[in-house]
Parts: sequence; C-alpha cells; structure tokens
Amino acid sequence: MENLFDLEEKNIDLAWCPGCGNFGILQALKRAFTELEIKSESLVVVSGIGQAAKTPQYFKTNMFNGLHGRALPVATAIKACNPELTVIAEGGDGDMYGEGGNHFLHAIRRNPNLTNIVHNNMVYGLTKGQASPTSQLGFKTPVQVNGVFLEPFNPLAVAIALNASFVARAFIGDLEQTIEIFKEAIKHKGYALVDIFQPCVSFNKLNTHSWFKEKTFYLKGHDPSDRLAAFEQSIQTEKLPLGIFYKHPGKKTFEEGIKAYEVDKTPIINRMLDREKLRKLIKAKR
Amino acid sequence: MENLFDLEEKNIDLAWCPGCGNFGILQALKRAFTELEIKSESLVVVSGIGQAAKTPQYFKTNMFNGLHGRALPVATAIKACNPELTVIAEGGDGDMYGEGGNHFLHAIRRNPNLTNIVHNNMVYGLTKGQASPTSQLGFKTPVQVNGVFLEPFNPLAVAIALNASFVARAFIGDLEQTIEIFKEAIKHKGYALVDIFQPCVSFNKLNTHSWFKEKTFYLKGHDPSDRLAAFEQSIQTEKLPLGIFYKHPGKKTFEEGIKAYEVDKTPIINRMLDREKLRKLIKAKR
Amino acid sequence: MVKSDNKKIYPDKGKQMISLVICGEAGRGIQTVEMLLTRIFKLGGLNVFATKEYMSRVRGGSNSTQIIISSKKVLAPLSRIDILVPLDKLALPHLKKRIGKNTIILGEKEKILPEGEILDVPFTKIAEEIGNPIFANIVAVGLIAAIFRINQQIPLEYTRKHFLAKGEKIVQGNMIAIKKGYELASDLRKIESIAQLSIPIPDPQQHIKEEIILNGAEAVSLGAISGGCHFISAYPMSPSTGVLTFLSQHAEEFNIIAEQAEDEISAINMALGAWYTGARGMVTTSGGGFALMQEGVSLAGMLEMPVVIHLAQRPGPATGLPTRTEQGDLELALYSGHGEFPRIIYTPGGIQDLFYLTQRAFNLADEYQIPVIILTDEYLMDSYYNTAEFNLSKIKIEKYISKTKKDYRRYQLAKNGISERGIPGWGEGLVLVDSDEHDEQGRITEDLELRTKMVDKRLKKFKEIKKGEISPELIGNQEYDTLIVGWGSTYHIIKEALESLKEDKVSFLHFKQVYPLPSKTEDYLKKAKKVIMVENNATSQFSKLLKLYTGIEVAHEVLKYNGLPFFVDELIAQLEKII
Amino acid sequence: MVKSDNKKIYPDKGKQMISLVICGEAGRGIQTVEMLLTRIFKLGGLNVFATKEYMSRVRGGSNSTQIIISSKKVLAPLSRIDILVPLDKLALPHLKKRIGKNTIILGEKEKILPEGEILDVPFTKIAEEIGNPIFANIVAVGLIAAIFRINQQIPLEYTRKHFLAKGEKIVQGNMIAIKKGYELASDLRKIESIAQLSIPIPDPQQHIKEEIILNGAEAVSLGAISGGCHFISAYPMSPSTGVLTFLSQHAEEFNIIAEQAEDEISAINMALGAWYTGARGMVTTSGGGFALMQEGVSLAGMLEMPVVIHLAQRPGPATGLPTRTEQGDLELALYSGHGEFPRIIYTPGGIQDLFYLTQRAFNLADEYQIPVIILTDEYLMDSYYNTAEFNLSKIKIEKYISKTKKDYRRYQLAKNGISERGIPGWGEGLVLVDSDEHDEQGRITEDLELRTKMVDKRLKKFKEIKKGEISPELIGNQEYDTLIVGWGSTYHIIKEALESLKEDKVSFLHFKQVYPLPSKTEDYLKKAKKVIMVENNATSQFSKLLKLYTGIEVAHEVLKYNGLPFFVDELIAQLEKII
Ligand SMILES: Cc1ncc(C[n+]2csc(CCOP(=O)(O)OP(=O)(O)O)c2C)c(N)n1
Ligand SMILES: Cc1ncc(C[n+]2csc(CCOP(=O)(O)OP(=O)(O)O)c2C)c(N)n1
Ligand code: SF4
Ligand code: SF4
Ligand SMILES: [Mg+2]
Ligand SMILES: [Mg+2]
Repeated sequence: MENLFDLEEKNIDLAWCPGCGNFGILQALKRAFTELEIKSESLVVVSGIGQAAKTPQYFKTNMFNGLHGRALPVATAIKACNPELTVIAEGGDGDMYGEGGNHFLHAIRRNPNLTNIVHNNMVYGLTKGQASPTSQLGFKTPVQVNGVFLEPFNPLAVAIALNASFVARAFIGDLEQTIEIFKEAIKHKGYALVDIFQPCVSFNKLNTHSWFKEKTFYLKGHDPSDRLAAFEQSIQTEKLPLGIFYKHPGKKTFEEGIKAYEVDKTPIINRMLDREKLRKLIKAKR
Repeated sequence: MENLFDLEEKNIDLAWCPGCGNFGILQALKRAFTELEIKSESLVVVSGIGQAAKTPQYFKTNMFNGLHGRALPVATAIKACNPELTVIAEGGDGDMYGEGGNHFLHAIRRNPNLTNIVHNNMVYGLTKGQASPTSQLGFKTPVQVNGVFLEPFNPLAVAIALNASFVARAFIGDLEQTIEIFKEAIKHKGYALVDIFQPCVSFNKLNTHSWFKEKTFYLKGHDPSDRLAAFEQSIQTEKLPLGIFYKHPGKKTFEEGIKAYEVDKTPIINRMLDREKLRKLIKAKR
Repeated sequence: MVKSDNKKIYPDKGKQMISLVICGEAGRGIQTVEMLLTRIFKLGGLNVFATKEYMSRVRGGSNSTQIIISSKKVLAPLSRIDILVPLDKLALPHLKKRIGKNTIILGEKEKILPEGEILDVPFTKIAEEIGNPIFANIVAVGLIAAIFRINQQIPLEYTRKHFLAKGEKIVQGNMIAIKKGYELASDLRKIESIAQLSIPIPDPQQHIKEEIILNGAEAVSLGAISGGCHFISAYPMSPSTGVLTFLSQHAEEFNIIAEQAEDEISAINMALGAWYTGARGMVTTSGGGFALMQEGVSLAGMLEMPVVIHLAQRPGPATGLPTRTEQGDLELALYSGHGEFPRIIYTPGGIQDLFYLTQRAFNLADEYQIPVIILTDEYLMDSYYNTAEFNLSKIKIEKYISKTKKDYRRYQLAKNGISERGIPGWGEGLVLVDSDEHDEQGRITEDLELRTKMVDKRLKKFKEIKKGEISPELIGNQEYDTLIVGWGSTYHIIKEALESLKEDKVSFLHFKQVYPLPSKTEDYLKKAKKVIMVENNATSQFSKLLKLYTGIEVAHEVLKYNGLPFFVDELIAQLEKII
Repeated sequence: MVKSDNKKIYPDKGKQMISLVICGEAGRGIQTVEMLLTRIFKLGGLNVFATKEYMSRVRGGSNSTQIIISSKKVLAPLSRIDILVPLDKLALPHLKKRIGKNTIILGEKEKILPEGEILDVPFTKIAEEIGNPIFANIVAVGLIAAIFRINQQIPLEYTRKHFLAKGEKIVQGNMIAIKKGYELASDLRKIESIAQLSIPIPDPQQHIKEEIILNGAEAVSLGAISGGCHFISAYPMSPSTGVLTFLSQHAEEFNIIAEQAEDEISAINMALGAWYTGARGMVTTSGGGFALMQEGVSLAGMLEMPVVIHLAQRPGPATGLPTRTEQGDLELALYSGHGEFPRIIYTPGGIQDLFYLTQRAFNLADEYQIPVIILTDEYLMDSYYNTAEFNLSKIKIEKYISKTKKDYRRYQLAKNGISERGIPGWGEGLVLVDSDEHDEQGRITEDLELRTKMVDKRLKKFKEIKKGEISPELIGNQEYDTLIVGWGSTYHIIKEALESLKEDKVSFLHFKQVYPLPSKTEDYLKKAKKVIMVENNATSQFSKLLKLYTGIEVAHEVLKYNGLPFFVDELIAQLEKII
C-alpha cells in the first residue's frame, strides 16, 4: 500500500538519534493512517514538547505542536469543535504523565474520541536523561544520582482505575503488532490510550531494546472487557504484557455529551449565531 | 480526654454553613490528634483553598494555608526538611483531585510520611456549587446544566493503581469510626490517603447525609494487603465501602530515600554548611 | 467613610436619589430582597443601581447590598446610607462607620439590638401572622416599594411571577406580604423623615421600563455570544465564574461548548485548540487562575493564535480577598507570558462597554491573531443597573479564516505581519502550528536568521493593532487645567464625582483600552497642568504605564485597596482636597 | 557577521588572542575536545574562555564551541574565527558567514568537503594507525596544543587523568594520539600562518593555573551551597537544568535535598514549604517554567515567604529556541505574580557575580522575606573561563529565624514591614501562614481596614530592600558624554567592546541588580548626553524600565534576538556607527 503520509521534502533531517525507537513509531503511525485510509487534511496530531512530541513534524498532517504537557486539553477541544477531524494526542512519558499528569486524568474522564499515543522510553530524552515518571526503580541519572526510588507511574493501571474506554500497550520492537494496536485504538470510539515502549538509545541504558524484548509478551486469552482482569495484568512487574488490556466500547464520548451535538451533528464551527435568539435573550433582561 | 486543640479564642466564627459535614471532620481531627498525644507545636496542617481547606484555621496547629490545589508539594517538602513534624495535607475534592490532580499522582509516588485528608462532598462548595471531579453522573449544577456526564474520579482506585501505601475512606456521619481511621492513617508510616464523605448541605442535594448513609457500609473480612481485592472494592458503585482498603506498610518513604538522612537523622534544617568541603569542591574546579 | 449627615457633599441638588442598603448574613434572603426591589423600582419607572459587598463564605457573616434609586441615572456606589434595612445583629456593627445621623434604620428591634435609633417594624411578626416567617423579607420589600410610591400592582405582579415555580401557596403568602408592607407604609409615611423620601419618577418613564437591567458578568457573556463565541473553558474562580455560568446556561441555545476544565492551564490550552479549528474560544478567570495561564498566553503569542481572555480582578496577592474588588492585575496582564509578542487589553467602564468591547475582542483577536484580554473586576461583575438595550445592528461578526491551498503556509512572512489563517479540514493545505520557533510552514527551525524574521513578523502586528485602537474618553470641558485619569471600572464613579465637583477646569479622561496605550494619550495629558490618577490598587500601576509611554508624571494618586470600590462621596472628598 | 579578515576592528594590538572554533554534530566528541583543550590551555598558563552554540537535539545537527585563548583575559565571544576545526560536512556551511580569508581551517578534506582552502590533516587515518578511529579528535587536541607551544607533558598528563576510568588501553591510545598531534605540529608550524599563531604565556603563569574554571551553572550552584541552600526542587528545562544536576550530584555531601518535581508548579510550592520549616530552598527554571510558577511567586509575596528563583532565560515565546540565549523575560520577572508585593531581581554579569549574588540572594530573601530572582540566560549558563577562586571568607550565611514565644504572631505589624519569622517546632508559638488576606496571627480575615494595613506592611519592605541595593558598575571614564548601558550577561562583551573602542568620552554602566532599580541610576544617566542600550531582546525591555523610573529616554538601542549572544567584534562595529 502506498504510504500517503511521507513528506514531499526529501532529506528532511530528523532530530532523533540513530537507532531511536521513535523512527519505528513514526513508521507505524504512517502505516496505520494509510491502512485506515485517513486523509492528511482531516488528521490533526497534537503534541507537546520532547523527542516523542516531534513526531508530527515528520509526516504529512495538520499539526498543533503546543506546550510541554498540554497536548490533551488542546486535542480535546479540537475534537469537540470539529468532530469530523481524526485527532491524535502524542508525546513522551514526561510530557503526558509528568507535566501533563492532571490532563491525563481528566481527559480520560471526559472520554473524547481521540487517540493518546505515549512514547514511553522511561526517561526524559530531550532534556538529556533525567528520570521520567515511568523510570524504573534504581535507574541512575545525573539527577537521580543514587537511582530512582519513587514508585514508577503505572499509566495502564491508572487508566483502568479511571475506567478509560480503551487501554493498550505496545512495544515498537514489533512494528506489525504496533500498527495493529494503533489501528484498533484509532478506530475505537472514545479515548484510547496506547502506551508504547520505545528504547532511548542515548539515555536509557537500562531499558534497552533487548530489555523490553525479554520483559514483554502479548496478552493471550485475555478478555478486554474484564476490568479486574485488566487491572491485574496492568500491575504485573516481572513480565510486562502487551496488547489491548481494557475496552469499554459503549461509553459516551465527550462530543456525545455536548448538548449542541445531540440533534445536529454539524461541527459547531460551521454554525451561525442566531441573532433572533440573541435579541430575545437581551430583551428578557428588561 | 481533654481536647488540646481547641482554640483559646472563644466565639470564633466558623465560615461553614450550619449542618455542614466539615464541623464533624474538624472535631474528629482534634480528637484523633489528642488521642495520639500529638502536640500542636509539632503539628503542621497544610491546606489549599476551599471550604475544606479552611479547617486548620479553626484549631490549634501550625498552618500553611497555601494555594488552591497545591497542598501536597508544600507538605512533602515540609516533611522532608523537618521529619520531626507531623504533617497533614488537607483539602476538598476539587482542591486535591481537580486543580491538584498532578500532585496527587506524584505525591503518592514519592510516599512522604504524611496524611492526606480529602473532604469529599462531590461538589465545589466555596465557589457555590459547580461539579467537582468526584461529582456523580447526572448531578446538575449551574454550570453542568444537563447533569455531569464525565466519569467520576475514583481517588481510591487511582491510589491503589499507584500502589499508594495507605488508602482509606470514611464518612463523617460516623464520627467514632472516622476518628479511628484518622488515627490509623496518621500512625501509618508513609503516604496515607483518607477520602472522607462529607455532605455539603448547601450545594449538594443529591449526595446528602442520608444518601451517604444508605450507600455506604464498612469493609468486613477484607485483607488490606491484597491489592487486587482492594481495587475490586474501590470500583464498586452500587454500594460504597468504608474503611481501610489498602496498606503497604513496608514501603520506603520519601524521607528514607533522601541520602542526607541515610545515616544522620537530624533534620537538615539543623545542619550547618561544611565550609571545608565547600572549599575543596571549589578548589577541584581548578 | 462618609456618613449620611455629610449630605452636602453629594449629590448636588439637581439629582434626586436615595441610597438604600440591606445588610444580613449570607444565604438568608438578602439576594431575593435585592432582586425584587431593583426590578420593582425599575418597573416603577425609577433608575436603579445595585452593588454588593460580600464575604467569601456561603452562609453567615455580614454582606450588604446597596441600591441607589434615582430620577437621573446614578451608576456608582455611595458611602452614605439613607435607608438601612438590617436583617440581623451583625448588620449595624458591620456598617457602623457609614451610618450617620440622617440614616433611617428600618428593622426589627428585637432581631438587631440596635446601637442607635431605629424604626421598629415587626416584619417577622407580620410574616408569622401570614403563616410563615419566611415572608418577613417580602413584607419589607412591600414596605419599601410603598414608601417610594410605586404602584402596588407592580410588586404584586412581579412577585407573583418570581415565585410562580414555588407553588400557589408560596405565591399567595408573598402577595399578602407585599400588601402588608403597603399597609405599614401608610403609617410610616406620617413620620417626617420618611415622608421626605420620595423620588419623582422621571418622564417619560416608558424609557426606563424598556431598558434592560443586568450585571457585568451577564454583559460580558452577552458580548461573547454576540462576538460569535463557540467555546468557553474555565475553572471556577470568583469573581469570574458568572460568565462561565451564564454561557453554560445558554450553551445549547447558542451552539456553545461550555466546559469546566480541571485547572486553568487546561482551560487556556483548550481555548487555543478551539481557535485552531476555526471556533471562537474564550476563558474567564481571576488573578490566580490567570497567573497559571501565563505559559498559555505565551503560546498564543508564538502560535499567533487568537484567544479572548476575560480576567476579572480581585485583591491579591495569592488568594487574597476572593469576593472583593481591586485593579491590581494590570501589570500582570500587560507583561503576561514569557518572551515578546503583541496583545490588546480592554478595560471596560460599565455595562455598555462590557458588552461592546467583549464583542469586539473576538473580532480583533481573530483579525490580528493575538490574545485579547478583557480586564474587569469584582465590582463590575457584581454590579447592575438599568441601561439602554444593546443595539445588535451596531455589531458584526467579522470572519478572518481562509480556505487553504495545497501550498499553504501558516506563517508566510506577510508585510504587516499577519499571515492568512487556515484551519484543518478546510481546503487542500495542511495547517501546522508550533510552539518552537518555526519556519513559514510552521515546522520547527533553528535557522537563526529566520528566527529574527519571525520575531519581527510577530512584533509588526503592533502597528496594525494601533489602527483599531479605542481612544480614551474625555468627560468634561475640552479645556482643562486638571485632568483626572481612570481606567476600567472606576468610570461611572469618577464621572459622578466630577459632575458633582462642578469645577470648570477639571476634566476626566477614561481609558477603555489601556494597551497598546492609545496614541492621543500624550496630547491629553500634556494639556493638563496637573494629572490626578484614581486607581483601585496600592502602587498606581496605570500611572506607571502612562509614565512609560508618555514620560508624564502623575501629580496625585488617589488609591484605594481595601477591597471595596471607591464611593462617590468619599472620592469627592478626596478630590476636593487636592484639586 | 564579522569575518576574520576584519581583524582590524578587534582586538587592539595590546591583546594577544586567538579564536578557535570546533564544529560538528551533537554527541560526536565535540564536548570532549572542548573540555580537554580548555583545561590544557589553562594548565599551560593561558587564559581561556569557551562558549558554545548548539541545537535542541541529542545527536546530529551542527553545534560549535568557540575557545578564546589569550594572554590578557578575554571573556566574550567573537564572530571572527582564527582557527576552525570542522568535524563533519555540515560544519563549514554552518559557519560560512563567519569564515574569512584569514581563517585557518584544520581538518580532514575527505570528511568535510570544504568550500574554501583547508589544511588537510588526516586525523582519522592517524587514529586508525593507532588502532581506533575514536582517537581522531585527540590527535587534533594534541596538534592544537602543540601549535600553541604548550608543554607536551601537560596534555599527556591531563588526558591520562581524564580517561583513567576507561581503562589502560584507552589511556594508552589517547597518549599516543596526543604525541602524534605534537609530531604533526612540527610540520605544520612551517606554514607561515600557523607559525604566527603563538600567544605569549603571561607572567606569572602561576596565577592562571591556580584560578578555577567553571561555567555559569556551576557558579550558581556553588553560590547556592555557599548561601546555605538546603533544598532545590525543579523540573528539568534548558538552560536551567545544570543547577539541578550539580546540586543533585553534591546533595549528600552538603545535606541538600534535591528533588525533581512533577512540574514547575510543584517545584515552587515545594520550595516555599521548605522555607516554611526554616530550610533555605530554591528553584531553577526557564521562561516557560517560570510562567507556570507565577501563582507561586504571588504566594511567596502574600505569605512573606522567602524563596530564591533561578531563572535562566532562553528565546521565547512559548518553547522558542530551547538551547539558545535571550534576555527576553525581564518584564515577566519584574511583574510576575498577581497582586502587589516586593521582590529583588539580580542580573549577574559573569562567573564571579553568579557566585556572589546567588549566595547573597539567600540572605536577602531570608532577611526581607521576599522572592529573590536571579536572572541569567543560556549564554551565561553554558560559557566558562578561568577566574579567581571564590573567596569564602567574604561570605556569610546570615540567619533570620526567631524562636517563637507562646503569643507569637507571624504577621505582627512591624514598623518596617518585617515581622519576626518563626518556624514550626521551634519555640512555644504556632506559625500560621495564609494565602488569604490575614490578620497578624496569620488567620484569614475580611477586616478591610486590616487589609489596607497588611498591604502597606508588605509594600513597606521596598524601603528596607533599597538599603541593601547593589549599585550599577561604571566602567570607563567617570566623565562621559555617551553611556552604554547593559545588564546581566552582556557585561564582559560590552566591556571588551568598550576597551577596544578607545573612546575617551564613552563609558559603560552595568546593572547587576535591575530591581528595585538602584537609586544612583538617574544620576548616572543624567550625566550622559547620549544613552545607548545594548540588550539581547527585541523590545529593549530594560530601556523601558529606565524610562519608567528615571524618565530618561535611551537614544539608541542595540538589540539582538536571533538566539545568539553579541559577538564583541560585531558589537564594536555596531557601536562605532552610532557613537
Ligand atoms: C514547561 C516546560 N518545562 C520543561 C520543559 C523542558 N522539557 C522539554 S521536553 C522535556 C521532557 C522530555 O521527556 P519526555 O516527555 O519523556 O519526552 P522524550 O524526549 O523522552 O521523548 C522537558 C522536561 C519544557 N519544554 N516546558
Ligand atoms: C487557582 C485557583 N483557581 C480557582 C480558585 C477558586 N476556588 C476556590 S475553592 C475552589 C473549589 C472548591 O471545591 P473543593 O476543593 O471541593 O472544596 P470545598 O469548598 O467543596 O470544600 C475553587 C475552584 C482558586 N482559589 N484558585
Ligand atoms: S535521546 Fe533517546 S528518545 Fe531522544 S532521539 Fe535520542 S534515542 Fe530517541
Ligand atoms: S457550602 Fe457546603 S461544604 Fe461549604 S460550608 Fe456550606 S455545606 Fe459545607
Ligand atoms: Mg521520555
Ligand atoms: Mg468539595
């Protein structure tokens, strides 16, 4: 299948280190979009700041590359104002779970119909190697000189605790499966989290490609509608399951909850002010 | 037992509505401190802004009544700089789970030895009745005119997902049990969450005293060391369990993780700069 | 504080007006009394102005509402109290300093333990006779309406309408209460001080009846709707919440998405997301919330994304006094956000300004692709009065969005700095916006020559903005020696004071736009021998702005920062000393 | 851009100096070369100054480091390049504009595809002969050290020490590489342009050897330790992270708690919590992070809680250029936080200032109970040079904490506004601090008279602060017609330019404290017929501050805002045009 998301400009200088997992994620995303026959013009990728957040710079898409940590509120509003767009909120583990932690919680509660892709390299890449919320115990960095001793943030368990509508984990070491998970997430109606393991070759010498490879396995025979089972899988630490943990397809989306869309599905941006109603409302203040 | 936490000033005008659950919480706290023989002088209550956050204004204690949503980072730092103090971080559901949501996540990860008391009235009291993160589905307010349709925030489930070291829920309708839970939480070494149901008589006509009374029951035969069971209990919605859901007593506290306290337990505020070491460090820059 | 025995200083004889104050604890009916009385007076053909001062609590404490009833419009608070209706024991101590020897106190002796003389009216007893003590306040409403000779039908009808939803029994009780009030009045009017109270109803009264009556929060909200607002995201914070509430209540009707955000950071980022799609978004907040939005404001600057920010000030720093007023966040608004980028700051002076400037803010934000801040305060938000109906034929929603072509570049280096703004999904192009320094396409760049060009592009917009500036309004003589300067909510207060001062050589210059500082400012200031600044803050922030852009030093600063607005009579006294 | 053929303009003959630039992609050894060379030159008795410009990426791109080697101290960057060592193909295009006809390019022709003349040195081939291409850069180090006639023992010893941890094999390889470099040099020195390069080693060389060499981030960190810092909380953000890193690495040694916060809001609130207990806390951040701290800054103002804020500027708005430099957040710092309260802003000019002013910031924050901001930038953080060892006998940790009595009141209305500061757990009193307006005890109040008193109390501290102000430094003749003004990081750059200008009637006034603006400022400015402002921003923010507090208008603004610091030669050229 032709990939419609490659940039026309050739020789674009990607600002990632050779061997970085982000290259794979970029490729997986472009393929997923292509296979789902999404059009660049109706795709919006919102990202924060970090190595992961640079991803939409490198393919054909509408892009809102905003502030560190703030992709989710932006993405939520974009989807609400124009539900005809396909909306992705993308960033790193620091971006989404550190600076953006509060939005993560409340975006899940809102359940906008968008896909939240988190490149989880268990480190702050762009700022050169400090611990991220998902850094593992004992991980040493120039700041965490004696090793991380804070409980690693468990995004899947938290998402399940918040009854998120779709919760998955991928590992970019397996491109094909990652593409499948992306496609499921994008197709899913409602908020979909894909936390994706991405080796950072420059700053994470603990959680390397082979570490992930050894640690992970795909969920088998797991029923993603079973919240308890999903939670149980999510808190495993010996081995880390991959795949779709939890799915809650019937859940009302944020857009569905907006009164203005109850009857009329036209994006609100295409609606005109009803001056007659306004006149009446003003007159009512007599 | 004499209550040592009553203010000397009599006729203090408490800014709460008659019948508000906060009066009970105030009383329960004073009793718990008294029974634990804590001294006012070594107690610090850090709070945010809201009706709940006014609590430390009304009893004898050191107080840091800071910004809306920001009690936890302040409390964490206070405990770290002077571990000899007993530290409480107190506020409302909006304070701790709304504005302060990110700190809630990361304070749990840090596991400072403090008690986090959240008055959960499922509404924004001080700002006159908007939905809070814990507001129930369908709850109507002047802002949520068609009723809340966002998934209510489940603080217990999230805390358990984050492997918090102590997670409990109380209902101020039962003063004696609440005091017991407070005491357990304060005695617990590590971060302890007490989410406490508190009827707001002015703005929450849905979750009233009798609603809470009917909906709640005490956990029985529950093993608080069982994380999965705790999670299962925490996601109940038909009936809402009270008591200690989860406990993880061996967990390293934030203070224990600080290198400066590894050998020497003197609060860092009482230590002097070692000028000789400093001189050496500077010389090493030659 | 100016007591009512200082009547001489205000108003001048031409104006007939009464200052009525009701005081009681929160949550005990004071708001109903105020609501009913203001509407009844207005329907009765009198001008009304109402403002309140209240504590940051839901029940208890001491709050008061001042209602000014007048034949000519008076749109500003008075320290002086002509009639005081205390509803509980705390009321008289609370207002002690404002009670003078001419203040008539109407109340129940038993309930209020008065320190001075009071006219004892047994509201509760009468209410109990009707069947329920809750009618007590309505008896008072009837009594007061009667004192001012409002046709009894007016309160009867309005009260019926108001309580309709509560059932026939309540309605009937209230109607009887009103009648009892009128009965009481015929007795009381025998007392001389009461007999003197009447205010002639201006002619043609029709005019006032057809005016609208609304508070600042409602005016901002209606302005937003008229400006084509599609989206509001906010985190509740006094005194800014009214706008969120109003828009939420009319969201469905006007195709608005009104979302309560988890925090203010989310709110501003959502609003920027909304504008990106072509929707018109706003936020409403107060100082602390706006402080949290600073990075978002800077983002708007970098993305060249329009956004409308309603910033309702209250006294700071930090939590400060949540339900009081101040003009202390001017500098924060002026310099908000890191880095350098243009913005507009409007400072409306009253209900009309609030409406038209908010409406305009949406157009200008869109046209210049910048943040526009509407700087108000608690006093403006919570005060209301009758005013001319807004003229919708005067307003237009100006659209500035372009359909994109394939080679669309969001940040094309346009001569005046303003590139075409496309939106995703409309046209063949892609719309890229980037918080990093970016190239014309919108992609991250480290080309440092381009950086300079992009900075210049953004700053060039200042020139364009100047074209649409709103000049300050000069009130009084065109020839003046002394110029009083004010901005924002002090408009009507200073205007009243000026009129009363009757100084031929003193005029008043009011700024509805403080930034960019309008070009004529310097000329106005230069003409004055003496400039007097009146501001609701402690460091005279606007004087600093004037100094900065005109070099002119203010001679006197009249400042108030205790959390209350200026009172006209108090201000007159202060001005008299220095003029 | 000033090329090396413009040698005439700088330096004047008295100064012997060479500008050496190394350029290559990120993560490929450029940092090692820089590290080794600077230390080797210094040990060899020469003054060194190093500064880099780099992209916001971990690998790839084009970064460059400039090393200035001189006999008299030169502490500022030059546009001109005397020796360029390009490490890859992108290097020459990247620096194209700065390469002149006198620039000697030393490199491997094959690797770099030169546009101009280059001296082809087969570093890689030689390294491969030694056994591993990774030694290529070390061969270059040896060669350059040799060209400047540094005793071979010095690089040999230093390199051994540096690579010790990597094992004997690596050490041996590197030693051979150094030697090979020296061998190459004896050939190259036959070339005239190379032969001319020598810089006489100043006497007594001992002096330079004993100096310390460190960058701005290290100087701030050492200042903090010397100021008694117990606590640092920060969220990583270029260019401020160095301070967090340094203090983390020395945390155990100096009883410091160094915590990476989940966001900047947490960081500032933690720091305030730390001060509340009596610890001394700081945060380190850049523009966007500081924007997020605004509400916390306001809290410090209200609580009268000391706090030290290190704000390292980078170009904005929003994300801007994360690894570049700018002086664009001055106004944000000046007006940060809602509401009105005092603060101090220091703007250190170099390594010595960074150390002593940071140290002092802790004392002053504690004494006045206010936020003290240390305003630096990327250029300062990342540049380093040899400088006199810090004199610890000049500094003192001044303590201002009181043991509380039973009736302790945190906000007792003191005459100068400064109440005794108690801490919880020390003494018999209770320590209450409140973000609401509060009474003397620290409890929430709605007493509006008290409100006014508390505002006055907080603002009174301005007067006290003035007493400890740091006057601007005048460089050059006391009698001047033209005064160049600068603040912060431009100190050495302007100073160099001034010295080179040799204009008798031109002097330079540098501000290390910009707020409160020191009292002598006006006198200094008034004496000048013409004031020239030199700033690394686009809107000349400091000119506005001067105008505001002195009324004096700056005649010329020399501004640069492409993300780079001024180059001395470039600045000289610009100044010459307007003087
Ligand atoms: C408000 C703010 N704080 C800090 C930063 C600096 N910063 C940029 S990216 C980043 C974290 C990068 O980590 P992550 O999000 O995990 O992305 P990665 O680079 O690892 O892909 C930080 C702290 C910023 N840009 N903005
Ligand atoms: C930054 C900021 N935003 C908003 C507010 C306004 N505010 C004060 S209390 C509050 C919420 C109160 O709800 P909750 O925390 O649940 O406390 P409660 O009053 O219900 O006890 C809000 C939004 C504030 N003080 N500061
Ligand atoms: S630093 Fe890590 S995450 Fe960033 S580009 Fe390099 S390998 Fe990838
Ligand atoms: S508003 Fe609700 S929470 Fe606040 S004091 Fe009243 S009853 Fe209590
Ligand atoms: Mg990461
Ligand atoms: Mg609440």
